[in-house]
Amino acid sequence: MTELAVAAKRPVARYVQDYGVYGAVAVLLLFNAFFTDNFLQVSNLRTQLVQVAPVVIVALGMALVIGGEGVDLSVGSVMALAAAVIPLYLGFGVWPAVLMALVAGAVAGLVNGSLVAVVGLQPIVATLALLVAGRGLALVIADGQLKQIRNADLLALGEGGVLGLPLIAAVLAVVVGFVVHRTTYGRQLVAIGGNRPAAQLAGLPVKRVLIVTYVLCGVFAALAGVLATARLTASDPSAVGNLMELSAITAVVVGGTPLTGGRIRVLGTVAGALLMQLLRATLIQHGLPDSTAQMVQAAVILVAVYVARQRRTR
Amino acid sequence: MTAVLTTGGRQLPVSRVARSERIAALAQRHGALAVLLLSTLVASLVFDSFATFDNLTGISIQSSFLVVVAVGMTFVIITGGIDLSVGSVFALGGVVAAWASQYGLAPALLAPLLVCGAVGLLNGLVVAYTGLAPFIVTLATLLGARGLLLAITDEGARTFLVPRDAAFLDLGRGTLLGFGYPVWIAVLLCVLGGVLLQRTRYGQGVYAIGGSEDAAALMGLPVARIKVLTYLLSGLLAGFAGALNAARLGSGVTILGVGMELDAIAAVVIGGTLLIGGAGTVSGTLCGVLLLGVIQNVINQIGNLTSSVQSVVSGAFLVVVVVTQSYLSRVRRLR
Amino acid sequence: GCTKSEDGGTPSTSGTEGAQVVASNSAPAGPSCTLQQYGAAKLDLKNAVVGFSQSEKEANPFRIAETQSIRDEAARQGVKQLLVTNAQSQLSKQIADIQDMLNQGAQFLIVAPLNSDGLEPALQAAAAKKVPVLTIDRKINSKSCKDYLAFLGSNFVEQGKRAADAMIKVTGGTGKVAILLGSSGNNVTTDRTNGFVDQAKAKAPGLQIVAQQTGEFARDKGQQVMEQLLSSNPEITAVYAENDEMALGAVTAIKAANRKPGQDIKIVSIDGTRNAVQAIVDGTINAVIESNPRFGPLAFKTALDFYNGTAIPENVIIEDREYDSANAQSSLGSAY
Amino acid sequence: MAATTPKGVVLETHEVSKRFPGVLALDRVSMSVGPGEVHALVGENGAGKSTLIKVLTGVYRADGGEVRYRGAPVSFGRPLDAQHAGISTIYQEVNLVPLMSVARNLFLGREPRRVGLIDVARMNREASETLERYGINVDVTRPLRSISLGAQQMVALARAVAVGAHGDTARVLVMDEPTSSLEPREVETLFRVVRDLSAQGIAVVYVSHRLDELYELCQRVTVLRDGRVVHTGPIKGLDRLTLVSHMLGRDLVQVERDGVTGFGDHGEATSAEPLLHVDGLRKRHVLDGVSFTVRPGEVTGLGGLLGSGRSETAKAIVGALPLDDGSVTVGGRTLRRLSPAASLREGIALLPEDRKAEGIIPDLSVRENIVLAAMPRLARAGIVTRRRQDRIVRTFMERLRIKASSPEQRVAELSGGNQQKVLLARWLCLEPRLLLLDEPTRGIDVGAKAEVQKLIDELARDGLAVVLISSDLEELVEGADRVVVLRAGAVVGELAGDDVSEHAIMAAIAQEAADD
Ligand SMILES: Nc1ncnc2c1ncn2[C@@H]1O[C@H](COP(=O)(O)OP(=O)(O)OP(=O)(O)O)[C@@H](O)[C@H]1O
Ligand SMILES: Nc1ncnc2c1ncn2[C@@H]1O[C@H](COP(=O)(O)OP(=O)(O)OP(=O)(O)O)[C@@H](O)[C@H]1O
Ligand SMILES: [Mg+2]
Ligand SMILES: [Mg+2]
Repeated sequence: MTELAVAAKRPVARYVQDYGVYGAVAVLLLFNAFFTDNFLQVSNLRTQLVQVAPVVIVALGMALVIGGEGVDLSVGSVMALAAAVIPLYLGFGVWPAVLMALVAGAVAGLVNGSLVAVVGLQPIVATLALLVAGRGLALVIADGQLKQIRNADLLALGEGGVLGLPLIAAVLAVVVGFVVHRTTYGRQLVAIGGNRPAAQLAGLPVKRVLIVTYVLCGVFAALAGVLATARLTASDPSAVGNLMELSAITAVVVGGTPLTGGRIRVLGTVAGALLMQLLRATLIQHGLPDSTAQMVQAAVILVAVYVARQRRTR
Repeated sequence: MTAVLTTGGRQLPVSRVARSERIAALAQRHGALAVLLLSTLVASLVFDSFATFDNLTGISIQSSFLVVVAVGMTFVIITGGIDLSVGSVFALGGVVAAWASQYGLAPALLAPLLVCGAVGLLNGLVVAYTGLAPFIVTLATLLGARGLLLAITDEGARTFLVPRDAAFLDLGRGTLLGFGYPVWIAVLLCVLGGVLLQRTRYGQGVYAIGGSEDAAALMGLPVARIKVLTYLLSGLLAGFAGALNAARLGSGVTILGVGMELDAIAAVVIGGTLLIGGAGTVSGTLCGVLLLGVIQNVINQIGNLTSSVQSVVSGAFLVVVVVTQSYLSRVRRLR
Repeated sequence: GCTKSEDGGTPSTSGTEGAQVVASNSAPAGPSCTLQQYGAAKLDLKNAVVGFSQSEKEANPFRIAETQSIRDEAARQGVKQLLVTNAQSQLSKQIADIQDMLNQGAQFLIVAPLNSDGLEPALQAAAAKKVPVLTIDRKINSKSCKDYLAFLGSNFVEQGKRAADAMIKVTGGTGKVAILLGSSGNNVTTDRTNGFVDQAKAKAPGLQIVAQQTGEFARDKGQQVMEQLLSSNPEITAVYAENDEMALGAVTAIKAANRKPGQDIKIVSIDGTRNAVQAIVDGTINAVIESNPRFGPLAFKTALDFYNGTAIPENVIIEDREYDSANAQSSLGSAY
Repeated sequence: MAATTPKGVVLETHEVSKRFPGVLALDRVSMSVGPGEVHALVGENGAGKSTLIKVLTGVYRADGGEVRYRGAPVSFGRPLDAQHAGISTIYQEVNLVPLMSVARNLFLGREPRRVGLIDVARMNREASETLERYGINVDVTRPLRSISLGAQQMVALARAVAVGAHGDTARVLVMDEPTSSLEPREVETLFRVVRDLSAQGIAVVYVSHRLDELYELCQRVTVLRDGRVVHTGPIKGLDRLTLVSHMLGRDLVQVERDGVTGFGDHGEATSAEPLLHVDGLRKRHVLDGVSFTVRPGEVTGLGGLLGSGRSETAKAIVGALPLDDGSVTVGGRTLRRLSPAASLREGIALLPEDRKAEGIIPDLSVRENIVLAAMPRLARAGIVTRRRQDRIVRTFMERLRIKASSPEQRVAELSGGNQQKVLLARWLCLEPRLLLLDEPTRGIDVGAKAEVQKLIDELARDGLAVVLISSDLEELVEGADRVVVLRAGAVVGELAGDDVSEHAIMAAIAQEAADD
């Protein structure tokens, strides 16, 4: 089998394509190190990590969904739902409240998953419904009000510096990476994303895998909602997670996971989220007006995805 | 032996298969229409003020701009792509048109087409020649177009007004037989869109690319050119809709169009177009937009719902409509 | 259900305390409007159908209080039917909403415009049916007494100016200020920014504006942007937030950076929500300029006056209060 | 069919090379084809035939060497350019648009127009007429995917010919395994068309694994092995065994010993209890009460024409096709709810007919494609263990001689035949009780075909129950112990033991037809 063992030689372009995001992150770090005042301060780096953590968590769930050839537009609304649920149960203590928030996320994911896997709706529309309804529901639950959180245990989740949110996100990334590459569930998900009819005929539990995936995505979004709430020291269902779906999808795609499914890049997703975070930080810290900032972001997204694109042999 | 085989090649009862399939196809193509008629009927029975001329013309003019945008989106989705930038482009078109209206009618129409066409062209070129996912490309131009709009309007602080006496205003405000010009324009564009899609080689190419891009390329279709044209068309239509809207509003409002892409996508999908591409119709999209309009109207008719409950209700409506539609089309998929 | 929240009920918004008062200094110098001039038919509000078009979701204290106030007053006046719609921040939806209410037979409309421009089609539809439109909280760029009856509300530029005055007071006229802007493209943002910047420039050259970034009127965005600004500009000594939510977000961000909000970094904001006034009491925010949302009583009074033949001034500018450490504790009950 | 060496050359390659990551798919390949010549291109799976064709027609760009067309070097940027220049192609996988109607597929890009708009009525009429000439009698307004693969292949052929005939620029027709999904009757039609074209002076490049066809149709042959030309010359006078030994790169003696078909002698009809009872499968318009039994240790063939419902029967058995009525009994137990997962648990596996759409997961590696269905069994507590996987993968890659640069190569990068072997491995590693094989040797080279056939024999001998669906009558006759003949979704005859012969199968089909 020696001839089989010979690894395929990969041209340089392939490396750029696979590792381009990391390069881009490095470039942005370097740029800031030289041109942004106080950038290399510990407190600033910590700020970036803390801010990016919820995006990373949501994006990890999104990466799973996208790997299964789906997409979940409802993540932002699910964050709002989780945020709205927390104060209701905080009287019982932190963990019951967090648990209920995660349950809310799981239920939302179950709805999405069932609509996609059982009813057979197209993911964009199926989750669009919950994008619209979810935040409404959250506001109904919260009576439209923002609620200040005073529970010290919950607030502790939002503090704790690098060992708090970023650690949770990092651990989750490792877990998701393991799940994707090393578990039957993960491999089946990727197979389903790659060719659903074939996976079906190969006897894979397509529906179950897809539902589990959307549930995971919902739970991750809910977790992000909990953490965002802790960080904000308030449950704010009207604002938390706004446009999160776009940030998460951008992170996933910039990280090299194709939207057509069949491939999941976990580390790339983390890097994608970091890239967008650093970019935003750069733009804000250099005081660019909103108009310029948006155009620069657009350009960077295009370039980053272009570099990481899947070339076809010809 | 061969002769035996040839005469032995009796076919399955093709006509029987075809007829039932045609009925199913009808149900799919007109599933949105069926749901639309049904909900209109129910709404007229339940609410007194629903089936009035004023209300119906109201729904039609309110929907007309989304129709124009959604027609472009239909083309894009049939190629298997998506255009998230339409909302921003719609707003951009309106602002540019309002600015240009001080120079007369023609500039007011041409300037937005030029600017928005450029955005569409950019989308098309990038999608066609780099193979990047349309979702992410147009997500970027969604940001970019909005940024451009803010830059033009001094971070949104300036609102360009259409001069009171501009002929451009009539385009948005005039009526014919009780229906506003935008309604007629939207209907006309639907018809043109339908013909373009069904009866031209370009339209067939659009279907082919969505059905199987590889096959389309191997069959010798100019895939890249068709894609560029399609995104260009979507940009032009979104910009034109924005201009039309500016003519109606009398100003280039900067805050328009946020989330419009999702409405357009929802309408297209409700109309029976597959998001994976390869199938869909403009008439279905028209029904989809009207259905969204009716849902909105019904929510207002119910009255007194808080904004949060309104969102919940419209989300639920969306699910019901799409599920119904998908069951209607299921008949076809199972053959 | 079996839920159990941490603290008791939400603060009630009822009571007459904190009611709107017409600003005495803004005597109607401009034109005014009568029933005849407007060309509307006389109407008994008690038996009328009144429509209220809200612009944004009732998802922040201002909008909640505003809608509630209209509802309460309509009930108090015994209005036969009050139609309420919400444009969910979409201008085209607001136009549709207004037209829908007209089609449902609304005879008098109260509109909280989402934007100063762009409502013309809706106003025309109302004019065609001779239905008077009273706009509240945001002024529109149309002809009063023709396209709409009158405007009732605050002057946002003025609010910005007063915020600048308050800022000068709490900082002593010197300092490095960061501005947390509202959403881009929004008239309120523009006015509150211009008012502040102009006044600061005129009155206190020592106030240096070192950063302006949008926090989109939301608490979490305010917090995130503030965190970034604190990293890049540690020398910031004051924050002007264009609404309370962003100010509260900034407070959290400043605390997280181990600085003392209200002391190391002064904060002035606009709105006057209960949470913000409480923050003044706590010493984390220095001053808040009120933007009073309780339009109900004044709106219906204006309508009654109008139908009784009284001339209505073009702009009924209300008097906004100002909260600072001196009055916060005592006014807490009347904040919304 | 005179073996005249054609004067002049229309299309030729000169030292063309093409490298893919990990393989040199073409290594300085030179070949040429003249007007009116039918030129066979043969070789094992993965020899580079399809790649060569794609280089010729502008799908791939060559890394080295040059393509000359009508004397001048050319470099087509896209298939469209080749088409415009007069080279039309039928690619190996059917490349049409499944959701579009048959007629629209046929005319895509060259629709008849009136006042600028497509004349739909005329297009449909002409499409029906054209297809009738190819023996395809369908409602051309139906979506293409609703007709069988074979019929689709004929549509592709009709299209390629028509595109070529369009204008008088047509000079070359390239066909990559056009007959792999055709019935004998349709193969005849195809030959007729090819001969016609050749008589008109059109050059034809013809790829096939069916040797008979080559001898019947072609004048010259080029044999590729591992991307290199190992033989080229007139086919007449070329001994069949010599040809095969060129392809396989083994010497004559060995080939002779192994034989070209891999099936051994028929075993005695087993008397074992039937493992599978299929009873009254019914699905509107497709299946009309199919019943038969399958015994362990026996190969049961399903015979019939295109569209007779063989694939549907197989799919119905594993629950991939919802049924209106009917039952499937395995080992005496009637299955309640049919689904692919459930039948897998019962030990029933189906090798699907359409490997591109229903078989491979293109972006996954060869390894993962092989272990896909077996993964849960190879995993511990839901966690994949590589060692067991690697052992199995290695075993099957060796046993089936799957040609890949490594087990980690993307399966989409394998040649068609090797993809088929990967799929076979996927099912074999499950050690099923019942194996349903739908066209298992389609697109497989002679060597591999024999191996697969031998494998089927072995499996049956080991007590596995096998259902074999094949359009290749010879394969069916040699391989099956019993043949169930289907027509229009119903069983019309069953042949066993010595009664199984090509003639008997055709008679069964024909007799029933005569009864109608
Ligand atoms: N896109 C690709 N990327 C990488 N390798 C490829 C690609 N296409 C083909 N190959 C490799 O090139 C070699 C030749 O493949 P090709 O498809 O030309 O074989 P073939 O002769 O047509 O075989 P078959 O008879 O099975 O169709 C194979 O080793 C295959 O794995
Ligand atoms: N020559 C033909 N003309 C028209 N329709 C056909 C033809 N051949 C097949 N069909 C259609 O294809 C459908 C099913 O074909 P299917 O592939 O299942 O048959 P099959 O017996 O499995 O043949 P094979 O596996 O050899 O392709 C039938 O519904 C039939 O209408
Ligand atoms: Mg091949
Ligand atoms: Mg078949």
